[in-house]
Amino acid sequence: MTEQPQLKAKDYKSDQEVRWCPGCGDYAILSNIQKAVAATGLPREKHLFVSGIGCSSRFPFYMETWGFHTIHGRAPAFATGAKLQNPESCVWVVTGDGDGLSIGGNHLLHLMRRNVDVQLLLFNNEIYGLTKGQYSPTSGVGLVTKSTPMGSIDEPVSPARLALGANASFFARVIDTDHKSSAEIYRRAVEHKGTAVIEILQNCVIFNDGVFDHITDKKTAKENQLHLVQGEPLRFGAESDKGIALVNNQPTVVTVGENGITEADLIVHDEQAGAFYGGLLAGMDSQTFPAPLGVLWAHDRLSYEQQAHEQVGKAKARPGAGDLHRLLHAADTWVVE
Amino acid sequence: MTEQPQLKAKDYKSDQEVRWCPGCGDYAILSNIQKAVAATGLPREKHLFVSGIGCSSRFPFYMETWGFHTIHGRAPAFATGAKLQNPESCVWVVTGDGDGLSIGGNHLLHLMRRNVDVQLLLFNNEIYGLTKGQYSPTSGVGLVTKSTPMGSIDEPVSPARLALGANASFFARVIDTDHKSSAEIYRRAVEHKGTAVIEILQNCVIFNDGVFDHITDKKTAKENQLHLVQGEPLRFGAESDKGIALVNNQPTVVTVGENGITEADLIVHDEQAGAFYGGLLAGMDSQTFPAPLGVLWAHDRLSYEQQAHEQVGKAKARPGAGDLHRLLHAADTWVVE
Amino acid sequence: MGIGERMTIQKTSIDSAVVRFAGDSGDGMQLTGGQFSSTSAWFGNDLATLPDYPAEIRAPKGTLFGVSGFQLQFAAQDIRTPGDQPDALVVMNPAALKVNLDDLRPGGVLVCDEDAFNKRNLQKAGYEANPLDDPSLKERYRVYSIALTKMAVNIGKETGLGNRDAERAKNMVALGLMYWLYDRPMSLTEQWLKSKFGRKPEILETNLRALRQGYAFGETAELFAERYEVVKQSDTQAGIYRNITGNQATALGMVAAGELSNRSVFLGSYPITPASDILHEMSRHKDFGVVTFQAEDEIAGICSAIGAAWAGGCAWTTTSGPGIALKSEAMGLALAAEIPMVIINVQRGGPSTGLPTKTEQSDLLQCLYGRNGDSPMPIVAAASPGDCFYAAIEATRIAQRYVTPVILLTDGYLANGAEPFLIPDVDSLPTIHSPGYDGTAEDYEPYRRNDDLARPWIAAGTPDLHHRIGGLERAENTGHISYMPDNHQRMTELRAAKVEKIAEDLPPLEIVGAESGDLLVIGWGGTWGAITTAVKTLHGSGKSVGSVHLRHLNPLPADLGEIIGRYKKVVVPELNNGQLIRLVREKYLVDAKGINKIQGKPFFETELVEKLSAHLED
Amino acid sequence: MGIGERMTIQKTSIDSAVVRFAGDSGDGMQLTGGQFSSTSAWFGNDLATLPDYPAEIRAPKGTLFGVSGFQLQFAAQDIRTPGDQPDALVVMNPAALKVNLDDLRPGGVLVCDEDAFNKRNLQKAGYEANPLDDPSLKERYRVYSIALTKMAVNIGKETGLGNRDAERAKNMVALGLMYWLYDRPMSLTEQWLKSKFGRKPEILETNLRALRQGYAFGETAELFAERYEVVKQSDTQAGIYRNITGNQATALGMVAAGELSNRSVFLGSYPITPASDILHEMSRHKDFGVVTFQAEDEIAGICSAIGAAWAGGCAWTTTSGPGIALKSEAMGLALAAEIPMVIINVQRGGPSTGLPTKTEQSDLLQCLYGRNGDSPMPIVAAASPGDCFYAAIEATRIAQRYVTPVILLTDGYLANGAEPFLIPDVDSLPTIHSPGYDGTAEDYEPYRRNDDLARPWIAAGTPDLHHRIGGLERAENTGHISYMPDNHQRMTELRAAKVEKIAEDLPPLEIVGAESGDLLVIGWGGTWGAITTAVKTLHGSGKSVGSVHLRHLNPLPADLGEIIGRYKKVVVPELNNGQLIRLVREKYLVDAKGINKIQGKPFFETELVEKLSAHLED
Ligand SMILES: Cc1ncc(C[n+]2csc(CCOP(=O)(O)OP(=O)(O)O)c2C)c(N)n1
Ligand SMILES: Cc1ncc(C[n+]2csc(CCOP(=O)(O)OP(=O)(O)O)c2C)c(N)n1
Ligand code: SF4
Ligand code: SF4
Ligand SMILES: [Mg+2]
Ligand SMILES: [Mg+2]
Repeated sequence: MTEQPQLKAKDYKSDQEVRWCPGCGDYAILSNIQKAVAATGLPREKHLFVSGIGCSSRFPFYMETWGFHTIHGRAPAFATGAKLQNPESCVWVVTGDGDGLSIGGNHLLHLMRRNVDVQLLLFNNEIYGLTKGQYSPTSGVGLVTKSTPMGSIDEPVSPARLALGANASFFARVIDTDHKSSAEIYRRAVEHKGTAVIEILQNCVIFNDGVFDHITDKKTAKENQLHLVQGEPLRFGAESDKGIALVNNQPTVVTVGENGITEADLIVHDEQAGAFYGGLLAGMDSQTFPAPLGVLWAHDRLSYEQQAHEQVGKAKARPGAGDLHRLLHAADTWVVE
Repeated sequence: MTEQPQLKAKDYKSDQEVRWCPGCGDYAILSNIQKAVAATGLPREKHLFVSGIGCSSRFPFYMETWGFHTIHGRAPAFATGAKLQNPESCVWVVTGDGDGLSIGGNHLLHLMRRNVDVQLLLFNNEIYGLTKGQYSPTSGVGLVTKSTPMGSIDEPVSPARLALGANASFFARVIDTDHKSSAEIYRRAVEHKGTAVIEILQNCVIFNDGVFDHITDKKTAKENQLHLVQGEPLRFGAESDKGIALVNNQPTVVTVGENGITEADLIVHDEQAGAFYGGLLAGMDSQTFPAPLGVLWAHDRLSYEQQAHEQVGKAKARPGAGDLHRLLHAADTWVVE
Repeated sequence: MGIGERMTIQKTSIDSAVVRFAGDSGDGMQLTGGQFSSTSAWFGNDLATLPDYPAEIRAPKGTLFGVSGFQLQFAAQDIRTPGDQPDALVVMNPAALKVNLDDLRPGGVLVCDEDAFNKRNLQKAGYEANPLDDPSLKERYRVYSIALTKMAVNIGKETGLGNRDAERAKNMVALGLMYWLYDRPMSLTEQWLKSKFGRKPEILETNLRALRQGYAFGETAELFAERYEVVKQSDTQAGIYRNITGNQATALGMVAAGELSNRSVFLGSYPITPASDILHEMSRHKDFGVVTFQAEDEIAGICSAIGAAWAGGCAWTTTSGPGIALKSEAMGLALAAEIPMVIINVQRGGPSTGLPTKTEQSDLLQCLYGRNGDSPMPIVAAASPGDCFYAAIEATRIAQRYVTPVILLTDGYLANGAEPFLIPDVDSLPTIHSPGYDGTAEDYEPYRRNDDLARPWIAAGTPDLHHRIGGLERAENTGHISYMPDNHQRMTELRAAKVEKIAEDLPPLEIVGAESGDLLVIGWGGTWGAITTAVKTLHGSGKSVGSVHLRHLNPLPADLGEIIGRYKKVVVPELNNGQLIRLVREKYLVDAKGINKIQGKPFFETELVEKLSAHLED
Repeated sequence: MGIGERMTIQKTSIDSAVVRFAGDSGDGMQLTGGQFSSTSAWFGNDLATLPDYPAEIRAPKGTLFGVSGFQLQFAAQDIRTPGDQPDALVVMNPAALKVNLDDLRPGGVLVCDEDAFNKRNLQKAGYEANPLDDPSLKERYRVYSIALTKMAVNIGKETGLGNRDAERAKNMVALGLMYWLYDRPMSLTEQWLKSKFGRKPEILETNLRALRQGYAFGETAELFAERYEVVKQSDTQAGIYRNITGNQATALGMVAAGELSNRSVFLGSYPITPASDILHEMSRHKDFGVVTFQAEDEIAGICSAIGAAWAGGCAWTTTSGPGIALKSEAMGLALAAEIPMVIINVQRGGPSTGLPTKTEQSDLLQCLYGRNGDSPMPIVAAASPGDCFYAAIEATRIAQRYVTPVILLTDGYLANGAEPFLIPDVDSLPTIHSPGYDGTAEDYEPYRRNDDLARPWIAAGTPDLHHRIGGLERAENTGHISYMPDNHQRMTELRAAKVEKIAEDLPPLEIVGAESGDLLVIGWGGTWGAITTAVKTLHGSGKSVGSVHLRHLNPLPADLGEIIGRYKKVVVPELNNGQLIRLVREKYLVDAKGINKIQGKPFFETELVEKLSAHLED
């Protein structure tokens, strides 16, 4: 084992040529993650990147860490095994909206409820990139794609709502190219003990270009982005005068200063508030509300591998534990002479 | 085709011997469904029962209707194909907590979001019955089973929360032996155009006996059951003096008449209120709250097969539609003489 | 000699006996049979058992499909199967009689609980009249119609146990009677009852009395003309023995393999009959550092195991046929990426859900070929319940030495069947090695191969040697993604060659019976006992017949071809519609013939003797 | 004759030519090749095409792995393959040169866009020096280094199109040049450009001019010593033709099968390369009542199709190898319950994710055996792109007549390759029948069989005939759940017999070349063209060699054994590590030899001729 000097983002670049389309949002994510990984201060070998199949899932090849490009949709299961086997490692799961929510939806669901301590990067481009442009479970109704010439009729999955439904302990949302928020969110995700789901709004320039423009467009960003800050009220807008309040028990966009609304009426962001508040954020549809960005919720609960190894530890502490001779004889035995 | 006289529940009993353990909650469900099917007034052949694998999934064999006992976890997918092919039929999906939420979780999720018009009966006994008693995704933390001798460490899935996360359009909860509520709920489910999920609290006498006693026990039922009635406030308790109100933006159990609480403070049940209110009901954990029973929510949205066939209808209306000769020639052609 | 006449009771010494207990799922037949087995084993007989139970958990009382059975053979000499036809059959109700009677040897002992032969039960079993009243029954068998239930209920009256609970002790009455009939000691069962019902004194007392009363009944009722004695086995290898089922032995082998390879054991699994008991058993061995993960499905089960193996664990996944189908895509990844781990398939009757609680050997071809692309994978199969222990170790040895996924095949018959198991000395077990790497990080290439054609197995997380792997074709040595035509050809051939190379290291096949001659019988898996016994019988009677048993199905042993060449004919008996036979014909171009039983049941020795004789005469 | 000397241009008439276009994924090579193909087809040549593109969507410019290629052969007579080595190669950058140069026939024409041979691109392709400056290149090939990009940019200046957009028209310059070189008309491409860019006049104008300028350049630049002429095919069957890819033909066959069986078509599928285009194509045929369902995964894809077939639809699922692995459990249910439907596997390079965009024939064994239990399923394989149409109809015919799931095998080469397709008269297509039931409801039994051993196929929802089916073993005739030993044996044998029975109804095999003699070549699937051509060549040169092509892989045709007997040797060429050969050896006990190419590419005729000759000489 060599000495481990403090590593920089570039030390996490592998020697493999990056093979995404020019202009793909994945490049920005790669660069942000390389920085985030460097920021952990952990040596390279402590990072395990596990992915499924898709453009996004090529990610591990570009990281100078351990990497496993597995099969379509199953990355959470591989990661669960790896983390149980090696609980000291820092495990990252890389998946796409097709990989993670279509074929892999169930594994994602069970990963989240079990709360295995991994960072799950969900590259959401609302399309199947690698297979050249079919609609995905997050695609909007009406989207015309190769497989939906008359428009998609499937109600899209909301990753946040699904994560809430599965009782995920941490959920954040970030824009691919938002370097500043990325640094903070990935740091928080690494610190979180349990499954940290990060939905990354990722632009696919080839098959779904501009699908997040209504959120990411610099001109309207202030109106359409709701940056969540712990302990601060839910405020947004070019003038920062808009906010979210409960009106008749329903979350509603209000303007501070209008209709007698004051800052005190606004809901205050509390990552730990629980499922009810999480539902409020997750349920904010993009027609009516700005897009909540940042950490939507972060609850503490024991991680899966920790509990599993606690049981192992307890069992090992029993007298006579782990003795193969004893185990083989642990039954009614008889002697033949 | 024979004449169809008005059929009774017994007309839906098949000639196959029922093979559940004596005392199993499945018997009550079978009898309630036979009644519900009779109440639809539809001829037998209009009912298609599709199930996965599990004790509960043997259900179709006992129904004098069309039935398909498929493979583990995949019933929603079979049902989707059958309903798309035969949209006139009344399709029922029968599944268990293992079949539907473990191996089949993803299909269930996608069925719900797509809103295929089926009734989905989720027999939840919080255990794997047929494989003789391993814990299931709905089993409580700490449950000691054959595969968890030191107690389960998996956070359970809440069917209601998951359904909400998947944007299911209809969700109801009922107790296996509650004949009265069953009749009403199954009727509502059949009427609902879209995926109607019914979680049935089902007692497995062999491997998880009494797991719902805290809810079903007659003695404490009034304290622990919250019967939902459209347009009525959320009230419960032996004296019917308890209710649910929003206190500091959090759902809370209150007593009418105490601390200045009046009936007007109680939340009024509205099946159509939307995801936010659905989250309130779905998030009511059993330590703090009574169990909401009845129809938790019922939203109208177009069913999947309806939209699919609308597209087909539109395409068929185009001039020259459906002509094989024309299709084969629809390209650059040339003639060899 | 007419039945029912009073006479003095003779004790006949016999070499072996086959006993079957049958009743409702709730009648405790598996327990009763288990006790009889343990006692016989402890007494010093060789034995083999065959439980047979319905797919329903507790089918409604009295129904035909609810009948649960347990058969065992015990003997004064080496035996390998639970026997063909029972010499004695105990039936607790009419349904059990109906389902089992045909199997009883003509002239055999039939014990019935006459209290259960009431109208309702007779009707459920589809009897129009009470068969016990049918004189032909008594002509063909020695029938003892006894009020087992009443005896139990009466005991309950004495001990203060209610009728319903007391009634349950009727199986102990039956067991006591059988102990008497075969001259077995009751002490082991008495001990077991005490440990089981220690905290419920009435139940304990009722059961103890029921057991003794059954025994006494045999002694005093003067119904029986004969009783039997099966003496201790004399030619047994010395050592400490225990009784073991195939699933138990598999689990112990898995724990042992972890210890022998000095790696912590990981099992990712999803419950499925008849494999679930391995998961149950393993979940109780956390004291060895064993981590069991009950996954959301079979796919997650194997993927978690591959993930754990990638991170250096001694990893397993367990399942049965339909689960293998689901795992096949991930199995392809494990073999493409070359990850060592073992996939255990406890085979059951197929296709599809098939006969979930019955045995079959019909997944061999699936295991050989059930993956996309050219995807060779080593296969090991266990021969007997106890052999599952060694087969699990052997599968691990291959997986870790050659850095490849390996399939271990057992089946429902082995899994639930039991036999005495000579407990090995831990130090006598082989140690398990895997290729590592001790060069510099700069020189390291994750797919550079050693003489075995194996790549180094370096746990993810190891410093300095980090690299990326995956299912896209990998360049030779470096493992980088490669779409190059020649590389793919070479890698495909290397993967095949690596598996073929395992054959170089396998021990020579053992031939049972004639070393050459008229007929070679080739068997594999759980039919070892029946085939070996049948071939010994035939050979003993002067026939020119020999057999080999394949523990390794892929690659086939190097000497098989040469051995085949020594015989005029080749026959392959299998519990399927012909699977191994395809390999034998294809590889050795020999016109092998099959004996195919597809009934969810093991071979009978007698049927094999008969069918092999026919082949000999052809 | 030295290259580069000035001379008058000769036009040589040749029988056939092979041309390959290669460049970056973004260079439009697939389009360019497609245009050359359409023009050649329309002109009256026979032709076959082979696209070859990377697994990445748009790999970064200039990289080796980003190279996309399109090869075609066009001829004055019947041809069956896209040709071995190109006679002319167009490369748009250094990477394309590097990847493709080895394939170019010695002395062949090499056209390079010299503008792309800049430092950056050379470096990306791993060239230390500009290969165009290497004199040895010019010794081996006729090199034309032309400023294609500059020509396009200059045109843009005239039409007012910006540099970046204009640059893209460089492929049209290249196409125009090749049209000149092979004396093809430009009119079809001009029309196509007009319909494509009708709304963008500058782009249209630029492309039109680029095309014409390329043509004129050939004429005027006096660089070329020769040009070629491939005359119309004279021996072609009369009729109306279109160009068709295998995936298109498959989709059209699926639509046709629905019409011919008078059932609405249902496709449940999940996207996967190289099968996705079938889903895309089918989703555009809703006017035939086709319902396409893009499922959440492969399992849901097949399960929805089984559900639709249960409800009476003409149901399909489409996928590639890894998807078959996932579908295998459900395939077992379809065959156990006996549900008619077709599973299409467009094979690609394996194992695991393997070589997703490359062709291979390595899923035959998976398709035969990749399910738990004894689970026979009929398999049909298409021989050429156009044949996919008929193969889809044939698969449906078997599925519906025998009431069974059927597998249809195509592969990446067939799927993306194209050839002229004689459009059939719709009335000439066969009608497709399935067994129904017209007795009384009382007499109805869902698993009672007809002479084909097929059960009736009654759509779920049909009045009075409702019943329950499933994957647990079914009793003969009634279909009720049955765990009875004899029933299971019988049902297993019946399922096998039903599939075997299909052979009785297959047409006799056609032999190409010698009807008996030294060597029989047995092929299947997409290698038909290469094998047939090679065998004809050998036979034409007096060798005693014949070939048969298997359209049906399960069951094998009834006359195959007899035909094998007529030859001294048997060779089985396959694009895998030996799969059909196992069946042939096992069934006919003949020492067949394999020719195995596992490079993600089809066979070359020349390599087959060479390898078959070696076998002839052995
Ligand atoms: C078992 C299997 N099914 C299907 C595929 C084909 N496939 C590869 S990636 C993909 C979808 C990728 O979409 P997404 O996860 O959104 O990734 P993106 O390419 O958009 O980043 C599909 C369907 C596959 N490789 N394996
Ligand atoms: C592919 C596959 N995996 C596993 C099984 C074994 N299996 C049958 S039912 C079942 C779980 C059933 O649990 P649940 O759905 O809760 O039904 P219950 O028996 O409790 O009604 C399992 C694991 C199977 N039949 N097929
Ligand atoms: S197809 Fe889309 S997601 Fe994939 S690499 Fe290209 S731009 Fe990125
Ligand atoms: S095991 Fe449980 S769920 Fe299954 S039939 Fe018995 S009581 Fe019912
Ligand atoms: Mg995507
Ligand atoms: Mg259950």
